[in-house]
Amino acid sequence: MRYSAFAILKNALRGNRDWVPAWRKPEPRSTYDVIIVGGGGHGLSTAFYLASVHGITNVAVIEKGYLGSGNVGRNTTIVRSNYRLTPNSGFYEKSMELWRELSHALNYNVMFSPRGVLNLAHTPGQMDTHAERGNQMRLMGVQSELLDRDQVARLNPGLDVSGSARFPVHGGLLQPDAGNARHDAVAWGYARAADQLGVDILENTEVVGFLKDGERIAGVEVMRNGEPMEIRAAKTAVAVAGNTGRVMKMAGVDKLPIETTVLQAFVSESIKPIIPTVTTFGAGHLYVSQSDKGGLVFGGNIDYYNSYAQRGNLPVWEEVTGELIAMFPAFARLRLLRCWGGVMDMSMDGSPIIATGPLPGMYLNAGWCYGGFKATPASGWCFAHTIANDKAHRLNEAFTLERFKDGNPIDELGAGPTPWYH
Amino acid sequence: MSAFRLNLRDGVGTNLSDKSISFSFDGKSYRGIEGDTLASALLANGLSIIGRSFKYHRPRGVFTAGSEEPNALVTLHSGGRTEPNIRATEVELFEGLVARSQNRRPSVNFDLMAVNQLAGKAFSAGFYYKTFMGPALRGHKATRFWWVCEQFIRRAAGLGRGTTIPDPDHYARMNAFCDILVVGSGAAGLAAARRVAASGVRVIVCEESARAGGALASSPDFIDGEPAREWSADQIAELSAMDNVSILTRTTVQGYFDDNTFFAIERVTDHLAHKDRTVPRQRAWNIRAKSAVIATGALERPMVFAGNDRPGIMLADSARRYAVEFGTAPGRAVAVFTNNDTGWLAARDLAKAGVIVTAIVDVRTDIEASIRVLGEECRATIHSGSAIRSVKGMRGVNGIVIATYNELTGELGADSKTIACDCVAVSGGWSPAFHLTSQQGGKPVWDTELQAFLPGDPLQKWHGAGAMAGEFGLAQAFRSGEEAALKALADTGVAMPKQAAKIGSGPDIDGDEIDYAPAPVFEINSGGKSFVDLQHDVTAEDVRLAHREGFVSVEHLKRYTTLGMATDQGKTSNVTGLAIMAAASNKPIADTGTTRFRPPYTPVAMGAIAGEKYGHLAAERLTPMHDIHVESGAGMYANGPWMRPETYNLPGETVEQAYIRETKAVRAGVGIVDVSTLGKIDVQGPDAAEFLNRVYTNGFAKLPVGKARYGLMLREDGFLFDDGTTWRFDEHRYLMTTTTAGAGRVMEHLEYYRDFVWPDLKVALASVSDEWAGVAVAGPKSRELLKVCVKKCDVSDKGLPFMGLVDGVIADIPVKIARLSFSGELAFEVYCGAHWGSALWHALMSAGRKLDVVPYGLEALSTLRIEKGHVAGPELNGRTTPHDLGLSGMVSSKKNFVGSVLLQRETFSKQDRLQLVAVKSLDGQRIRGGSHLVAGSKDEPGISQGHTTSTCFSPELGCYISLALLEGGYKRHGEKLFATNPVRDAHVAIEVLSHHMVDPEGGRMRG
Amino acid sequence: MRLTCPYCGPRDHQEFTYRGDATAARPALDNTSVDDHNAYVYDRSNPDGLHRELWNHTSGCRTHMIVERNTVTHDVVSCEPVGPFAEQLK
Amino acid sequence: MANLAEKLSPLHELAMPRSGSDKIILSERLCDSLVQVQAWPDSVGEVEKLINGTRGKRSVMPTGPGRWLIDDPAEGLEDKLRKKIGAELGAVTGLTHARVVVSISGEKATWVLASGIALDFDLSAFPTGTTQVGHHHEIGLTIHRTGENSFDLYVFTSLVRSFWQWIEKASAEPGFSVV
Repeated sequence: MRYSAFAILKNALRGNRDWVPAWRKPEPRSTYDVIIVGGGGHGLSTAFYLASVHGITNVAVIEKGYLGSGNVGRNTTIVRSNYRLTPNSGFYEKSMELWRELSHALNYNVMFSPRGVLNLAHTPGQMDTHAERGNQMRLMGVQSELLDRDQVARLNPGLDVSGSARFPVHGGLLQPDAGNARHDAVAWGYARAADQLGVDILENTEVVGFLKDGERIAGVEVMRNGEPMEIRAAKTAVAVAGNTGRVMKMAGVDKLPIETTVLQAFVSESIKPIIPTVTTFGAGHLYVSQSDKGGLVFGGNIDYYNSYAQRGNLPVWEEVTGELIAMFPAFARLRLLRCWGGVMDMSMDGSPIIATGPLPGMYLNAGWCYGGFKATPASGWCFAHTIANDKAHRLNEAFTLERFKDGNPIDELGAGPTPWYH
Repeated sequence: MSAFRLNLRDGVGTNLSDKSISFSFDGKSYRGIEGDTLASALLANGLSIIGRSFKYHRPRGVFTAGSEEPNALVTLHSGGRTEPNIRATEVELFEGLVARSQNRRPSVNFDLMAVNQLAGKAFSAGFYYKTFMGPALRGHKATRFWWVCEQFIRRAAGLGRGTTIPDPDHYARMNAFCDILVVGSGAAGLAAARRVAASGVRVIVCEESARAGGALASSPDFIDGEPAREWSADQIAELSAMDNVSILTRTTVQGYFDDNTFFAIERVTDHLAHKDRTVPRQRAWNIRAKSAVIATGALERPMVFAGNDRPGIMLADSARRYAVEFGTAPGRAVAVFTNNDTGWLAARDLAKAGVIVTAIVDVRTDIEASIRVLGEECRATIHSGSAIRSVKGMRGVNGIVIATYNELTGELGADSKTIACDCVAVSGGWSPAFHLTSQQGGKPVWDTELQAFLPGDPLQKWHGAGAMAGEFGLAQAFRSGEEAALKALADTGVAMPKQAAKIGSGPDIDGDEIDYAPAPVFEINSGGKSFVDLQHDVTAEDVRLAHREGFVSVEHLKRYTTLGMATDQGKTSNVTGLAIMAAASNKPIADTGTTRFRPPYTPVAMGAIAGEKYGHLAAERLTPMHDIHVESGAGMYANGPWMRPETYNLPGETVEQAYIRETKAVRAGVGIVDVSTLGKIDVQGPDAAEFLNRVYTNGFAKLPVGKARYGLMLREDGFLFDDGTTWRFDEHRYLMTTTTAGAGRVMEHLEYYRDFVWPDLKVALASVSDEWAGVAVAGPKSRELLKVCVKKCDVSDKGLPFMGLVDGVIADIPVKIARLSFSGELAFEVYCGAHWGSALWHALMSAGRKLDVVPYGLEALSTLRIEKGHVAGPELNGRTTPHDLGLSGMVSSKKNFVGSVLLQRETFSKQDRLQLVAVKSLDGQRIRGGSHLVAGSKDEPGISQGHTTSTCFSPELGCYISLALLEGGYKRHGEKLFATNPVRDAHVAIEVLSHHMVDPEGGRMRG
Repeated sequence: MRLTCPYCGPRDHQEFTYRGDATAARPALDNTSVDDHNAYVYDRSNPDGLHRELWNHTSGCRTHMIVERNTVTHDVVSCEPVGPFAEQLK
Repeated sequence: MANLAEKLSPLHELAMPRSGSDKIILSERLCDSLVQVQAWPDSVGEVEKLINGTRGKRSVMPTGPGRWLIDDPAEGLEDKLRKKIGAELGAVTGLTHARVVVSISGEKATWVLASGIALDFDLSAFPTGTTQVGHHHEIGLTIHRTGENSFDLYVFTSLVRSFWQWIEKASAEPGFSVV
């Protein structure tokens, strides 16, 4: 059923009884051309682009829980491409390009809202590094504007731009066409569109092992409704974010340049619109925007320790709220509604891996750190290309697994091989 | 007072004093009584519409009497104290309180946005995902339609209105440690607290409401012959008097974190009319407990039926509490609708307090005689086996239409009967409030008998008691409280004498004995609009639509319909929503599962979480000369934690003019700069030399005593980590200096190697950054200046050669002088004890007066080193190697050191890497920070070939210059490019130079 | 989370600096194998379950310790001192 | 050493010994000698003996394994100790200028400290005469309990003003006020 205002009216008149499931709940086939392990944003978008761009529709997406149960439904919904290093800026701008047309491509309103992403600067030196990044963006065809303090103040009325602030605001770097999207809708929209192209989405199906033909990965063993079964495929792709270590161990890959940590996200009670852009604090680590529902959605640093727990601890609460109300002292009385955690696949340089391998018949999409949500379209697009052609696209050719040992990290922060600092 | 205020007497209005209070709501003045909540006072004044719902803007009234309230949200106060979305049920009334309704225009009684209701069917779950896509155009145009619609949607959404005026109040924190934390002070919590307190361990009891006692405060039961309320007051008084017990009221335990760390918020002054400004508004408690007793009770849940959101419909026990505790009738004529016995208790207590109960409607046919008696006591008509078909009235309740109900099929009969009433008190059973344990990851378990989720097995050291653990009823609460107490004591390792470890018979209880298990009825489906989540306007039909569209997992249900995502987090709606989904899926509720509760338990002011950090985000580090800089008129700015002088502007001078003047003065004469912020690490021990040799790229083993050496440190991956000079005081004692920003991480880096990698080395590391004040004296006249003031040492070239060290005295201050140069000029760094720092500064300034000494700031410091080609933070960006910065000569090939192996990797010797060069402006234009180096014109710059790192105007070269990292830069000296800076609208022709711009041979600094 | 510092006793985890996987051991000083160093710097087993990790009590006595902790439940199984004083602190 | 210049505390204009009530009293002082001694693992006993032999009137505070912070009421302790404790026994580091001592006393002293410092100040966990190393946010502190209700806090010199601002504010609620 095609979604439109007309469809809504027509169905409303019939008491909304004729709507059908957004995607099928099929029984698995025994063989597929491609298996994608992980029914999150990246797995689903990979499936969609495999089917829509490469004509590969005999595809299964295997998800151990409910669809979109991982980070695609746990993030702070920020979409941007304001990167410093060339491989990143090219890749994320491709993502922006796909975001702009995504609702139409999927016939699903993902509510992409280009309201602007503003990074504050608090010293003259930081203004220079922002300018350096902004210029890189411009040279790569990405919009960017360097704002002075007054321009920042006009954009965000509640922001403390006074000289008495502990870290006074000097200005900021704005990517005007970056913004937010509705996270769940992205997962559901990709799922529905992929499903309509023939992709089988297998929920509540947990991969418990990999099948091998000699050295080659030949599919997966799964548990479904408490029953084990085998699903074979010529190509098996893994896109499981924080669970990468867990899943790859089953394939016999014991070690990777990835550590899993927990990142908490926060939302306040709903209020009428008060901050128009996504704004980040430059003297610490905080990003905040306001959802369409009215809640302030924000987050900061990861909890600095390996964790698969999907929940974090109190110190990050204190740090993050402290920074938020240092930026916006008027928000001290607004109330925090909810905090949750997602597990991040922190790579050794803070940048992702989209590559063939590490075993024959296998493809890996991982290392997204904080940045996975905005990458969803381009990640799937590039991963689909890589799977279909057994070769990386120009946009993801730097995102190899070998780059670390080769000494070619893509290290935006220059923090080095300490995943918890990226 | 209005007709809704009952005749206050013993047992009616137990929470109220006799003091009248005035307050305002929506600009109109009302009176209440001390002890009222805003909700009870509004009800007592006959106001039934308090707020408007989120989506349809339907009129809503008070639904509960506690923190689970979904409907009665108001905005309190004004200006910087504006607080939206506050539940009227939680606000303790005080003289002069100002409250306003919200999410309505123009008024709460007439809201234009209520037209949304007309399109209700179209505004079903998932509505936004299916439309607003607009016409399919390429690129940005595709999103523009949504972008326009979104502006309107955002304005219509949201609840109250926030403010942009800073909050003038302050917040505080308290760190607490105890053996046992008791959460909740109702019967179970009280029993547990009594038991553990007697054993002498440290106990903290947290109670959400203003007074301890929980449900005992309004219980009609007698304990040990006393009314429950009085009995509990005595117990609490006794406990409060004990040294090992703290009872915190108005304190909600909001979060349960790892290792029994609890987070609670105490509302210190919110309820006071006159606030002492030294007292914080709220206090965040971080409580570490060895064990915990969680006795948080249960939350009543409603049944869902057509028209169930009308103002005047509220939970039965809340209606009862308004009558008993607040002496307020929830209506003139109350009908009770229930599926369990507690609805009957509510009816009886309402009637006893003087409220007219017209009818009791119970879905069950089979009702115990002992329960029927309760209905008869209150002279209500009794309709068993019946349910509500619809509610009469649009903006309130005029009556209900009931019909016979088949408990097995869930169907209503064809009959109907109208009962006149203006209030429906509804009870759909009780949901244990195990939110805290669920936050910890404990999986709730569905109990078919109790028709409720129970907390499941503990993952940490906590023990449930009372209704929270499914132990309903007073006697069970006392017993389970005692049991939990003993288990908690066992966790703390306190040995209990055998006698004491027995569960006592508990106090003697005289009260109602009822069955708390409800009939498994959650929804009466009669086709009308029935709300599951009142605040978010999620209807039973929405839940079924979600099911139809395949959103059947509980998480999908929540996300697709927004059920349970409102400010009440579904406290009164989650279980009902699940039950409706389970019915649609033909599955037992147990198989549907429940969503995980997340902290906080109720919304928490963000100022309170930040606590003392509000207004004090981060400590400032000040050098010993800070006050002098400020008094000299220096512009100070935050450089990480440090406050540092930028320039010492003369009147009328710009920053650029000032740093150029300061730089020139140094190059021509002498200047002094505060370098106290450099990291300083004391490195001592028989293996100190070996240790330094391993952590630096260059050799340190042979550094002579009395000399300093510049060193580079790498990370293990071969990239540069930090740099600085290290001074050798004697055979086994060094002073290492680091960059200002790197001080902390270098210390940790060194400690890691000392402790984890090479623990056999005898090396002691101590941070002495704060011990030493440092002043660099730079310029051709610097030696002259020192000669004027230094005693007891020789600062001549012979006595103090380049990189040499001496001890001396300046103005009675013992100093260490090292001949180091960051500026490229003849220069010295003078260190003294920090408490003498300002005295040293004054001494140097007065010694230099005849030499026209200038103080210089960070900008001039930076200009001097850029001209000299010395690298600093912007070049040590974590992505550069010594080879990239022209420092290959510093890398020893004769030894292994941290990073030496991975630095050998092939990629690091590639010729096209970004390499350090300098660039100078060819046309007098300023090179702005953050420029990229390109070959093309302003309009078609081409790709980036590199970027500038540190820029300034060079007085020495008479033009703008910059250090830069350029692809293959070493071989490109003399090449002409452009420094493009589109975000700063600049495009400057530049020439590439060697980064050694000033005195490349180093004659000046060695002179 | 609370960690028991072998010197100071139980403290909140934010007093400590996390230094990652303690099973990643630096090759000996005279080992110049790039592969061995690469493995030390980049390869992580990243287990879901027990993890041996290094923490430094930087806001306290600055003792390093190896914490054995479950990364799924955050249960801390042990905190063992490392460094020159490891024996004395055991 | 004689004829030394006068030391200037970063708190010289802020911290006058004063009190709004006897519930809370704050004061500050600079040390005459503050020295850290670090022994090697095999010399802990010997170093401890040497320290005790040199001990003046104030405090010897253990701050880590084989490590002590020694506050002595006479100048020159660093040199004295270095002469006794050579590199073969340990390391001696002068910290006289690296810390400012903030003293707090009164019946609300533990209450004020607990409002910013995540340590258990109960006497059973922190007996009189003992030392704990802790922090108030990013400010590291060595805390020496001098009595049931009195403490000496050794605060990093560069951070002591920030710390003072906090402790003064935290002390306001139980009655400390700026005269």
